[in-house]
Amino acid sequence: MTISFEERLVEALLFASAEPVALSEIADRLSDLVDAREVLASLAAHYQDRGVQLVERDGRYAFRTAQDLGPALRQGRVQARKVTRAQIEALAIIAYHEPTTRAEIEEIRGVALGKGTLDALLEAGWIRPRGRRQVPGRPVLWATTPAFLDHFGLTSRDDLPGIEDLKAAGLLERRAGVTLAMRVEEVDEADESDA
Amino acid sequence: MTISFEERLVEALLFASAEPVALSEIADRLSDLVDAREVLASLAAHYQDRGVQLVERDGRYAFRTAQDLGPALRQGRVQARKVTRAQIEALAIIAYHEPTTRAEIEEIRGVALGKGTLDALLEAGWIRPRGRRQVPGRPVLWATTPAFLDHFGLTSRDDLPGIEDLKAAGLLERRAGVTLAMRVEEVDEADESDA
Amino acid sequence: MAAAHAFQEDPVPVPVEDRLLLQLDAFEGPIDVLLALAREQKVDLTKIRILPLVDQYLAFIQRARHLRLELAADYLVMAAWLAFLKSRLLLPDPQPDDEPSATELAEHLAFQLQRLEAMQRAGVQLLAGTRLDHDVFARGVVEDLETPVGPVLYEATLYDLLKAYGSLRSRTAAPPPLTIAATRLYAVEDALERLRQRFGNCPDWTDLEQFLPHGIADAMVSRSAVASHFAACLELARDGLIDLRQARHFAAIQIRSRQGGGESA
Repeated sequence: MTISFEERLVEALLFASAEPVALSEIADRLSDLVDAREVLASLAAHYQDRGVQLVERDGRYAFRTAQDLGPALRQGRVQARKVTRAQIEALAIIAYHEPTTRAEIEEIRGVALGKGTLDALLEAGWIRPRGRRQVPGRPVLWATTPAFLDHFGLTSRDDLPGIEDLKAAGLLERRAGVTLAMRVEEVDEADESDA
Repeated sequence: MTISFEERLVEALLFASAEPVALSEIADRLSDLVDAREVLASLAAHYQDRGVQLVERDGRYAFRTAQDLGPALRQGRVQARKVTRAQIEALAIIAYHEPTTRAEIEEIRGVALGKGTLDALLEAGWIRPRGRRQVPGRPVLWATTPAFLDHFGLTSRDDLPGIEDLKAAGLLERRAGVTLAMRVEEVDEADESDA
Repeated sequence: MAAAHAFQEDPVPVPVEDRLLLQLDAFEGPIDVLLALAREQKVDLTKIRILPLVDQYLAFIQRARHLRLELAADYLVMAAWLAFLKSRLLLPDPQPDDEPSATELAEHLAFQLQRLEAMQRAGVQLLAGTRLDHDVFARGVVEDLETPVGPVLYEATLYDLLKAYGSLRSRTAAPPPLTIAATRLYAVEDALERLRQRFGNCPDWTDLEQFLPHGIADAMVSRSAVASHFAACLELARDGLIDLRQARHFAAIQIRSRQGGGESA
C-alpha cells in the first residue's frame, strides 16, 4: 500500500501539533490541486482500527489514542506534578549535606519550611529518614534515596558537582558587589562538608 | 490487514508520550506471552514509509516525524535551540570522549571554557555529571544524556558520526594538549619580560 | 568610466595571515588559529609540516602586533612556545633524556591539531544531522488520559536541582571580604620617574611617543602608559621642567627640556 506525500505530510503535521489543526490550516500546507478533506478521509480510514484515531472536533483535526485502550494505558500511569522552589531547595540541601535535620535546612535557607515540603519529597520517594541526631530533642536526620539518584540520572551522590564546579559551570549566581575588570582572586566559599 | 491488540496498545502508548519510552516499560504493559521487541519491529515496519516513524534511542522507543518532512513542518514553528560554537565543540568533545573533565575539554580546544558553556549544555539536558576522576582535586566527569541522543537523532553513542574512524586513528585517546603549560602565572611573566 | 578599466589592477594576493587577522574575533584561541593556518597547507593533517606552520603563526602574531590589534595573552604565550619549539627543531637536541624531544613535541602538536579538527568537524556534523524540533518533531501533545490512577510523579531536572543549590549558596553564603586586585596599569608615578630620567638630555622638540615604553603586550596596559605619561608631562610642565606643544588637535604632542630657564621660548 503506497501513501501519498500529502497524506504523509498531514499525518506528521497532526502528530507534531500541540493543538487540533483547522481544516483551513491543513489546506494551506497542501497544493491547490489536492483536496484536504480527501487526504483526511483517507488518513481516518487508515487509522480506523489502529491504536490511534484521527478525530474531528469543531472542524479541527487531531490524533487521539483509541478510547477502548484507555483502561490499559491508564494502568500504572503516573500523575505529573511540578516541584516547587521550596521543595527543590530543600532537596538540594539534603543531597549536599545529608544526613541533615529540618532545623539545618531551615538555617541554610534562612526561612522556615512549609508544612508539606518534606512530605512531598517523601511522597516523591526522594528522601527518607535515616536515624536521629544524638542531641536534645533527637531530631530526625534526612537523607536521599536510590530513587533520587535514579530520577536525576546520578550514579552516586558523589556525582553532585561541588561548589567550585557549580561556579565554573556558571550556576552560582554572582553576588552584587565589587568586581574589577582585572583578575580578582576567586574567594574560596564554604566547604561543603559542614554537616 | 488486521492489527493485534498488543500492537495497538504499544502504538497508543508511544503516541501518548513525547519522550522515548523504555523497552522495559513497554514490556510491562504486555502479557508475558508477547515479545515486546517483535511488536516494536512490526510497528516499525508498518510506519516505515509513513509521515511518522518509529525510532530507537538508546534502548528507548518513540514516534518522530519523518526526516524528509522537516522543511515543510518547520514553517511557523519556534526554531530549535541556538547553539554557539563553543557549546557545540564542548558537546562534541564530551560525546566522543565521555566521561571527560572540564580540564580535558579545555586542553583539546586549547582555550578556557567561558562561564556558561557547560551551564547551557546542562540546561539543555544534553550532559550530566557522571562520577569523578580519581586524581587530585577529584574533578567532575561529564557525559551525555539520552536527551542528547534524542535531540541529535542518534540511536546510540556508536552512531556518532565517524566515531569508529576516530577511535581507530587514536584521536580519542587521552593526551594532554601543549597548551597545558599556559597558566596565568606564566602569562604574567611573559608580560614582564616584554616591558 | 573607461579610465577605471585602464587603471584596474591585478588582484594582489592577500597573505593568509592578513585574511585570518580580519576574522580574529571568530577564533577560539591560538590552537584554533594554528588549525586554520594548517588547513592552508591543503594536505592531509597527518602529514602536516610543523616548521612552515610555526613560521606562519609567528608572522601572524607579528602582523597583529604591528597593527596594534589586541591579542589575548594566550596568543603570545603560544608564539613564545612555538619559537622555542622551532629553535629546538633546528638545532641539534641537547636536552636530557627525561624531557620530550623536539620531534615528539612537534608530533604532539600535530596530534592536537588533528584532534581539534576532528572535534570541530564532529560538532558541525551533529548540528547538520537530524535535529529534534528542526528536522524531526516529537508528539505535540502529551495526552491527558484523565483520572490517573498511578502514583504521583514529581517533575524536576538535575539542572533545577543544581541551579537551586547554586543560587541558595550564593544567596546565603557570607559575603566574601572585599578584595581589590593589584592593578597592572601603568602608574603616573612610574611615568614621572621614567620621564625625569630621560628628558634631561633632550633640548630639541621630541615627540612624546618616543618616550613611551615599548613592547607592552597587553593593550590595556599599553593605553594606560600613554595616559600616565601624558599626565606626567603636564605635571613636569607645571613645575617648569619641560615645555609642551601640540601643532593642532590630535597632532603629536612634543616635549623638550627647559634647562635652567635659559632656553625657554
